[in-house]
Amino acid sequence: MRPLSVVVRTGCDFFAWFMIVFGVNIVLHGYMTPGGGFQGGAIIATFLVFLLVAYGGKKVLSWANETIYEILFEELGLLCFFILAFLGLNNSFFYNFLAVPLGTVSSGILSIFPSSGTTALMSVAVGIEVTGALSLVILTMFKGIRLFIQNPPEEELGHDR
Amino acid sequence: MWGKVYTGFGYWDASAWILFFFIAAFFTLWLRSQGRSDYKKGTEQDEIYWSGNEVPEDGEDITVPASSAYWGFRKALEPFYRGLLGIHTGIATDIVGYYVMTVAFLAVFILLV
Amino acid sequence: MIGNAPFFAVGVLFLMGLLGIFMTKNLIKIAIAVTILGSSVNIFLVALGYRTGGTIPVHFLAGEGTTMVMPTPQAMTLTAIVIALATTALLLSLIMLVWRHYGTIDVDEIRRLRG
Amino acid sequence: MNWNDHLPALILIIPLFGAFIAPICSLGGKTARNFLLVVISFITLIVAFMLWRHVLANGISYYVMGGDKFNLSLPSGMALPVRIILEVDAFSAFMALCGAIVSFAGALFSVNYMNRFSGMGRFVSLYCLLTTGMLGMMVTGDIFNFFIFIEISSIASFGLIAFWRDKPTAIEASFKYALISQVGSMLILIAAGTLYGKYNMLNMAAIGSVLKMGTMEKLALVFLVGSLAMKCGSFPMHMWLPDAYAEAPTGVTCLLVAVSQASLYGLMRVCYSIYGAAMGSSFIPWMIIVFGLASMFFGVSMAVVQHDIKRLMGYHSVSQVGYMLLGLGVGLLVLDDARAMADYGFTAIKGGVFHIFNYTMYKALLFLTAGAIYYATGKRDLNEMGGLARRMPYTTFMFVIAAAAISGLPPFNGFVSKLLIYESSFAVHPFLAVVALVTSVLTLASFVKVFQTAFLGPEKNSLAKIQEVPAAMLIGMAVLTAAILGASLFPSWTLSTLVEPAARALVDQSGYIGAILGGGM
Repeated sequence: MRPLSVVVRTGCDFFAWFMIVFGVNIVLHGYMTPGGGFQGGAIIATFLVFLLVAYGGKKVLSWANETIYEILFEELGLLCFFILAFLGLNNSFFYNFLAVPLGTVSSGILSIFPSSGTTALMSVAVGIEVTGALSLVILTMFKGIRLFIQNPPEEELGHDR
Repeated sequence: MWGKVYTGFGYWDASAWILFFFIAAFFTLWLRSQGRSDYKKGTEQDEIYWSGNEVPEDGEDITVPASSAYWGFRKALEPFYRGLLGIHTGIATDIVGYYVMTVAFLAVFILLV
Repeated sequence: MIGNAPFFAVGVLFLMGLLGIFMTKNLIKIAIAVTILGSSVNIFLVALGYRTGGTIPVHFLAGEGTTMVMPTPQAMTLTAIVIALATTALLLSLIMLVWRHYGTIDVDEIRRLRG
Repeated sequence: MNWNDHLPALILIIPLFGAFIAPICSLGGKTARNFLLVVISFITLIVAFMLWRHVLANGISYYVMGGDKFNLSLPSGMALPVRIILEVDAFSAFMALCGAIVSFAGALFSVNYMNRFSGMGRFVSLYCLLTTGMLGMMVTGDIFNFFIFIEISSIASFGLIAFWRDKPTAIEASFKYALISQVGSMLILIAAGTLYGKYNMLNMAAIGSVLKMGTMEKLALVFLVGSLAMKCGSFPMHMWLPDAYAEAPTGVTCLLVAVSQASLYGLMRVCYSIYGAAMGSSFIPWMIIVFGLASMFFGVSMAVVQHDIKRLMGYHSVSQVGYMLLGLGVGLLVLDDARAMADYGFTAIKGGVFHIFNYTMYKALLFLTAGAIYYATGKRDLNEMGGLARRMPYTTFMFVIAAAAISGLPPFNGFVSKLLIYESSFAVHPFLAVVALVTSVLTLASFVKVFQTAFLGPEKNSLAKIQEVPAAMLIGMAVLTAAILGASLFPSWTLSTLVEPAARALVDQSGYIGAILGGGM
């Protein structure tokens, strides 16, 4: 993919960051409003698509580090989710051990603190995970386009690498 | 643990079979021990062809390949196999097609009966 | 009768998806047909959970409404969408590799494994 | 906190944790990653064994995900279960045990087998995920959750089948499987949605307690039966199976065998526990029997003419699944008839369940020996092999045991389960038993062919330098060989402890429902 014109690139510079803010907003309010971890994470991951379309593959691949996406985002999210689920094991797996009783929630005292207990935290964990995973999917698929152009399949036969 | 397995019509007893196996093995080994071990090594008595033919160097020349095994079976059932291989086209949409057709067949007939 | 309209849409979309799989030869189009099939099932699930005049199924956001829309089919739909996304990404990646190896995306020519 | 109560969840948690931690672990190098794979599957095996012991001792065990207490299936006076519930009866525990054994053997085998290839971090991750999906299908008590696990296992297996992405055929096999499996999953989801729309429940036991046959239920049954029969590879829908089994890396093929058994488990759970006595007509049981007969006969006749060793074994999988479908179908046919059930129906179910165990063990072992041959020689075509018995004596020994077991030669375990199926299906109609016998003969014929062309015969010059496979692979195969020999030498012990509780649990629909809904059915 070749980079697009300077107009597009400037627009991308300006707007791509708003996608992250919007996605984070959706992730953080996922416990109560439509949306949540997956939807917000998918929106955050469009950041990479913006860059890929506007700046072209060569530049983005030199910026983006797959290991960061895989270890920092995906693994962190997955392990947070897993640990949150595991901490409720005293009662049962996935037990909502931070839940606030219904009366307290209805009285509106806890306006900032998430009233849903672990659900909000899990939503954040899923958001982080999906961000990493979808960015990784996009990067991997983009690399796959150019997979055998650099090293043709004949050299790989015998799969003895 | 060693008991019989009843099938409703008969039974199966593994221990009897194992006992028989040991008896048969004993007789086989006894028969084998009756053979002669004083043949002349390194002479033509070692050769696998009694007729004295040359044994090919590479085993490749005297093996029957797997594709030729059961040639007669396959030849006799050729119409059957032609039909059977005919439906294994290996096309992805055909595979889905057989599946969808089977489900459709089931769906129509379960509503009829 | 009008209440059943979503289910008609589901039926039409489902048949479109199935026919798309069989009628087209292009692998990308087949992948699109599979996605349409998945969407029809998602619409089916959402339509199942709707109650006429229902409100949001969150207790303190529901307002005056007493009828609530069932949240379970929506949760099911979200899960199915996530799964469909993963499968679509995999299918497209596989098609990409098929094109690399076979040089074609005609489904009739991708048949080295047969018999 | 008593760990025994959490066993149904732990059996899913542990492989899932393995899948999540694998990319981090693979930063620590080859040894850490291989260690993780083996340890995770070994702990899974231990948990599966403990779960099986627990279920045998204490009856059906169930687990409410996210509940206030692990066994609070009906919170605050509700009449219907609302949360995701895992329900493990003796049949599920038996299947989970089989699956865990195979998963462990495959993991041990893969450690050396996959050593030469890159991307092993992802392999370990996907392998653990596939194990999770398979075990999840076996322990879940919720029909939508069943769909989730079937999709988890499908997606993991697409990735694993296409693991050698530089082989065109692997990509092709994975694509075919992905396409058909995606259409099948959509039908399963429609069936789950239909049942939900009708009864407002997703729990299998709760649906089973109120189910009455109507048009929508019939359609849901057909969609479930068709899709799950496709997933376990019965005849007109089996074409993806030999491709996928042949092209996947061998450790994975071994696990895929167990995954297809999980689909069979789902089929039986739907037929026996959800529909059960409410099924009414004998159409579906007869169709399952017909699927079984067709799979048996056509599968084995395709296998006789193959000359790719793994593809041949893949077609044998089709034919062996037919035996289980026949046995369990005969049982389903006489489910309402207490007299016929006692007469021959229960024997058929016992035979089918025992055959599941046997099939999982010997088919996994056969695939592993095929993989060992591929590892040593780099070939899969039988035409190019010969005289391997001199070079690979241990592999040959284990192959002979597995081949004798799959062909139903006495005294091996395959014979016992086949005998139970012959004699009970004979009571329904002699034709069924005749087809089963002919299949057995053809199975023997094709394995004689494999044995003769691959292991016997003069040594070829091209194969003069090969060696026996490394020890870890041999241990992986030896685990399965030990299971086969144990089941062969102690058939009555195996039947009474392993098989009969499972068969009894499968037939006992009211017990399955009553455990969730608190009895009083």
